[in-house]
Amino acid sequence: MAILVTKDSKVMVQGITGGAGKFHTERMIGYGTNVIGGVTPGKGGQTVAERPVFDTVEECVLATGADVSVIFLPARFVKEAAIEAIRAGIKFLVVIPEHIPIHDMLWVRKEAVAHGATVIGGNTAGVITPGEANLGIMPDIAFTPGRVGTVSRSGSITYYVADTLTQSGYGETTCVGLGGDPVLGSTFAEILMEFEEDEATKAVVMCGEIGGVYEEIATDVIPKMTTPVLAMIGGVFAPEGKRMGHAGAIVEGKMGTAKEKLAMLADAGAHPCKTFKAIPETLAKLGV
Amino acid sequence: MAILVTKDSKVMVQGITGGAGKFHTERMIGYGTNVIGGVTPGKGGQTVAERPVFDTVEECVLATGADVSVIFLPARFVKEAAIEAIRAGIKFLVVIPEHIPIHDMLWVRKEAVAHGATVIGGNTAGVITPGEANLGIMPDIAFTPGRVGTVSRSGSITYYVADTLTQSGYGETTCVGLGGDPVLGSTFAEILMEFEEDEATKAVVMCGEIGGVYEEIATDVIPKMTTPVLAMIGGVFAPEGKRMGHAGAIVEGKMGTAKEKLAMLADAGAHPCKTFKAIPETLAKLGV
Amino acid sequence: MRLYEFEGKELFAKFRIPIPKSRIAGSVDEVFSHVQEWGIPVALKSQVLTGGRGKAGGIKLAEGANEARTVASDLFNLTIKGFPVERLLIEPKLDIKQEFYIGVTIDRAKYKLVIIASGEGGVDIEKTAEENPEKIIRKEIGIDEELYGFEAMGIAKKIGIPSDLLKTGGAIIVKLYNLFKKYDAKLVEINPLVLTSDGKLIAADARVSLDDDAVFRHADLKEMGIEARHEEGEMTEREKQAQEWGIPYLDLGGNIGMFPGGAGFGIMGNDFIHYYGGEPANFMDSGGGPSPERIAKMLVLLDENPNVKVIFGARFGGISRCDDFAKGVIMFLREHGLSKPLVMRMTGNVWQEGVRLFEEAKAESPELFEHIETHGIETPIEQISMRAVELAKQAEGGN
Amino acid sequence: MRLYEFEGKELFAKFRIPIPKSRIAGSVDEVFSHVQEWGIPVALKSQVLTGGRGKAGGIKLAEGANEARTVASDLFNLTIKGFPVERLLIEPKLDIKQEFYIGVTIDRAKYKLVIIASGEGGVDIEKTAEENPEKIIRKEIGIDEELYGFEAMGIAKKIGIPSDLLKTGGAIIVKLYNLFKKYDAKLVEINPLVLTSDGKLIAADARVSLDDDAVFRHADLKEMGIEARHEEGEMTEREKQAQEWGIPYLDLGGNIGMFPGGAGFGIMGNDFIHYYGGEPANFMDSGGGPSPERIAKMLVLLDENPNVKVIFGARFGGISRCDDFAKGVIMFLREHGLSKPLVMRMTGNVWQEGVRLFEEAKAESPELFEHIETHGIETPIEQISMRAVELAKQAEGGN
Repeated sequence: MAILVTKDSKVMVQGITGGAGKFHTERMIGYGTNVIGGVTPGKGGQTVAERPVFDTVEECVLATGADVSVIFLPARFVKEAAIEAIRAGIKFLVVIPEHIPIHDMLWVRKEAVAHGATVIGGNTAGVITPGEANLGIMPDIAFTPGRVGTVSRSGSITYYVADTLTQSGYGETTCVGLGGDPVLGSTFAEILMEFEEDEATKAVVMCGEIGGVYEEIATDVIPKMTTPVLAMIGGVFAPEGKRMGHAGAIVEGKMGTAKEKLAMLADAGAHPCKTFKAIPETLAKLGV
Repeated sequence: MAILVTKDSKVMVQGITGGAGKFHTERMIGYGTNVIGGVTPGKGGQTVAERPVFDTVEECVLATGADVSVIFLPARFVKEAAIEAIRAGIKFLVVIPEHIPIHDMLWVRKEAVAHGATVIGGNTAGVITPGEANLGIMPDIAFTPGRVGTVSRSGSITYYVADTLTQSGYGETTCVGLGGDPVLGSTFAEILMEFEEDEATKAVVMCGEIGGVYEEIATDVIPKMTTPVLAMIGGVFAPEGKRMGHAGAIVEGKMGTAKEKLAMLADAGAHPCKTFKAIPETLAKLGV
Repeated sequence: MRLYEFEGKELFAKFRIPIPKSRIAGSVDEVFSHVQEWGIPVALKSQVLTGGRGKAGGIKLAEGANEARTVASDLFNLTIKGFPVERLLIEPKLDIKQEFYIGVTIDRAKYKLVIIASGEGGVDIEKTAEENPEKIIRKEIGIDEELYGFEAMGIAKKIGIPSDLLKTGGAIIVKLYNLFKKYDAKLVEINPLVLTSDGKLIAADARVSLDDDAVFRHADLKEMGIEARHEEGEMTEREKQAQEWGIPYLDLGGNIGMFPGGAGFGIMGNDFIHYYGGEPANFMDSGGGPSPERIAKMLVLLDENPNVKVIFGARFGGISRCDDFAKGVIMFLREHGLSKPLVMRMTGNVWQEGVRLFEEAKAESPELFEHIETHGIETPIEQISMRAVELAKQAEGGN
Repeated sequence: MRLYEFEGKELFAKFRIPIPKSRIAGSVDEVFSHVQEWGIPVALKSQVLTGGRGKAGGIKLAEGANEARTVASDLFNLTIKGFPVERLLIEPKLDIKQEFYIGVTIDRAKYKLVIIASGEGGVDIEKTAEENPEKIIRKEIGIDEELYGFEAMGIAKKIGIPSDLLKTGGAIIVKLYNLFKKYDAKLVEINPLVLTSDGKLIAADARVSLDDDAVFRHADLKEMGIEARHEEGEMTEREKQAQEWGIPYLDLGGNIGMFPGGAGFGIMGNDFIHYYGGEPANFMDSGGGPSPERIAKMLVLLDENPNVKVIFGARFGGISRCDDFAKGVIMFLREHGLSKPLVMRMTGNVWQEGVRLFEEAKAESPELFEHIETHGIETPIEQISMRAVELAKQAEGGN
């Protein structure tokens, strides 16, 4: 098994007729992802990669039974698109674009909670269940089916971690890109609990970075978990208060420094890893 | 017993320091109503009729345990005042002023439903449980404790009906002025169900008039009631489409004519009464 | 508060709902010069505060300026349901491919806003609703919710707006909904929303009705020249007089002058008179807590109406005080005098004081009270009603 | 996007939050003439995009025009945390009775807006929050909820605003909240909200930080002269150059030039270098899916930096393509040339194509590649990191 998405998920793409939407739809299908169609208002009736395009999510869901959506749209359209999907009954959304207005994400989160949906992103590389489905823009090469879950705020870190797990023979159940935006659809805590409930996942690697609060609130759930959690935090040597690319990666006062995050996670029972190669070493020690 | 308000209700007055607020607070106390205080923002610390005045409802509820509120404020302040009371835990509100913006009442209604509160009005003469509590502006003279409930859109009709019940020896459990505004805090259906659950109430007289939809939707509950319902509807001879004072009393297409309302209510099992004196006659026939 | 079509369209323009280009004209010459300037076929639309304008012949087409002059001249002589045509809205004649209906209003039973839409605009939407309810799309929205573009596009799709116009159509619905909320509307309608032959959506008509009780928070309406107005059509001289005095009043066909308390018994009392074989001459509402001056004016309206043979008074004092009521009646008697019989019942709030005032005045000038029969709580209102009918019949020389 | 105090106060004025009368001045002479015109004691406030301005001596009082001239002259020579003082805001000196703090921000953990208020404004609110948390009032509100006047009055009351000013104080809080929502703010603060000796509440300072990603929907900001700006203080020449090219870049103290993929490994890679005993010369982020031109410019920044002794490249192609990466490196090598060692690892999206391009270019001009060590997925990134540290030490003449 895996979390959030499997080969049976019926995946639709919002913004399927756009450049990135079309390109990655074809890539996702190429990986074996069960993409059943897409939505672009005003382009209902067209096809992309032999999949039907609908004007509204409601129509797409009625016609195809879609239950997962990947959003490839300009940031300003994400709020409406995500809420449309949630209200049409989509239970899992992957929001690829970055620079989504923060207030918009608060609205999306509110709808998601009200309807029991899970939103990943924005500014995520996506979610992959190796061998089953690849949602988003992650390269196939790093991933192989296996027994460790990963959740990371950064796409590139996800690739390095998966690559390490693949090379060391552990493989991955599901790899979740939490996203790099300052307000995210889901938190580390929520994804960790998904992994906790997945029998196939024998350990989870969570990778955070300086800034934000999502690493800190993960410490609410880690003590309750039986699945071991390995934690990497980037930015231990980052200069304080300097902006380092990710909008979310601004040190917020004392909260948010990498050292504090690591210390809190270790206190909560997570196993800190400084480098990627420390991951298989730690897994071996834990007997995973 | 009675419905909505008894001698044990702890009644606060919003707008207690205003002219009408002060006058009617004294009248209500004179009737024996358990008025415990009032609220006027900015006038906390004063007293009216020996009752303490607070800046906010929250403070008043904390200090006095108030559970009922009567609102005497200009119409434009009603939305905020009512929502303040509802959020502070007040479960029964009587909204006296008229000309409350319709959209405001939709907001008030939404809050009331969300918090399980009952709002009566706007543009109501109030609610009286004879011998126990008089909330609003109704004259004492018409009322005497007894066994019939009344609910009416008009203050003057309430007085006539109560007078009739008093003179004929039935008396009243509680008399509810539903209010004359186009959008009301409560419907006939809801008040009828309150009476249905009150053991002391042996019959209910409901008085409607042309216009609006509240009489029509009462037909949803009347068939389910064991307590007999007597129905009067004013405006049988009203000229169609002409405005007759109450903003709500504009005939809305076919819906809303007095004849249709009476016919629907009779079909639902209510006992139509043309005049006040028909009320005790009907009650006698029903063996009340 | 109902707006004129051209005012509604000003609001539409403010929300960027597409409307035809237009001119407003108050005279035949103005119409002529506008149409001559445009040099295209036009529609001339009577601006009146009532519906059914089209059926009443209030909208006419004209191919050019000369025809427009003739047509406008006819229209300016029209009176539609009591409203004289004082202004015409001039718009280009639209090349119509399809007509839709979009409306927003309030469902008072459910306490929801509701969007109503249909692919069959331009005709009587109520008829469609009755005969083909499946052709009406209805969407309820809580007052605390926003209408999203995708929801509006869903509606647009269901009423048959083509795919390539879904975004435009959806945006129009969202804007109409936002206008409804922004301006505390009771009703806003685009009927028809026209799809033109060259593929544009345009609001060909605008019906906007606002909540009078909320106009205070829309100061910009006044800046736009939109002020509170009286929506009544034809009014009698007496109705105009009452309106000037701020008294809700309607002339009816009978001979019993109705002098009631609140609107509730104002309405019910009229029924009672009918039940006992009489005919009310009017409807009237004292309003809550009327002053003695207002009471006196109510009586003046009735006493000076030659159709009124008898006056039927009823006062059950609630927020209104019986002493004020008595003062008003006495003021009228002293300053004006009563020329016909008055039968009345007074009880309620401080009734004892009312009775005392009457007795005092009567002791002082008994002649003022010779046409008056006063009753209290001991006499049922039905008996007073019957007595009024009886007196009216006597006055007409009947039995 | 952080606003200057005077810009924040323009927004306050738009929402009718009371602010002191004020003038903005860009020179000593302007300051002199404004203060002379007013003829009252004033505060001169440096307009810089950073906090701690008061502690840094950026706010001064002056009794009259002559003193203002002297004080302004000092202020215009100040640089506060790298920001030169270019404008002064002139305001009347306030007669302060009490100071409050009011702020609105976002609680990202709870996904709520949050109002923070305190009766101890004017001092360091974070210190108060830490040492006397009971003196901070905190109210969470859902993004879909409005803030009602009574809620704001409740807050006002709790922080000690006197009863007769509750309505005013509550209204200020509501307006601040509405401003926050209307303009997609991340933070708005009034600190201090001053209660003057003559009983007025006035926003003595304004801190407003908006969401850059939502500025597109606030066209009116541009009309007010408020445009996107760079909030960094002191910048190096190279940082300015990178900013011009749109590349997120920071100079650090070390000698290893960091040429990473996304920001994630940009941050983590710096840690790795530290772990293995090296010191990065910079932070850099390629952004998602960089063009070959951008890749080339990133390398120019590093090659031209004399502090950089070795370049450490890492590319794990996701949305970015390895072929574009290779094209960019080759473009740099051909147009600019590499003057120092480059060790890099490339894998991910279309890596085979990237490798092919490198091989092709190397076959054509092997001399361009003489300083380059390339690796693929088979070499762990840790090993590359260690190699970079080793090369840097060699370059510095170490072991």
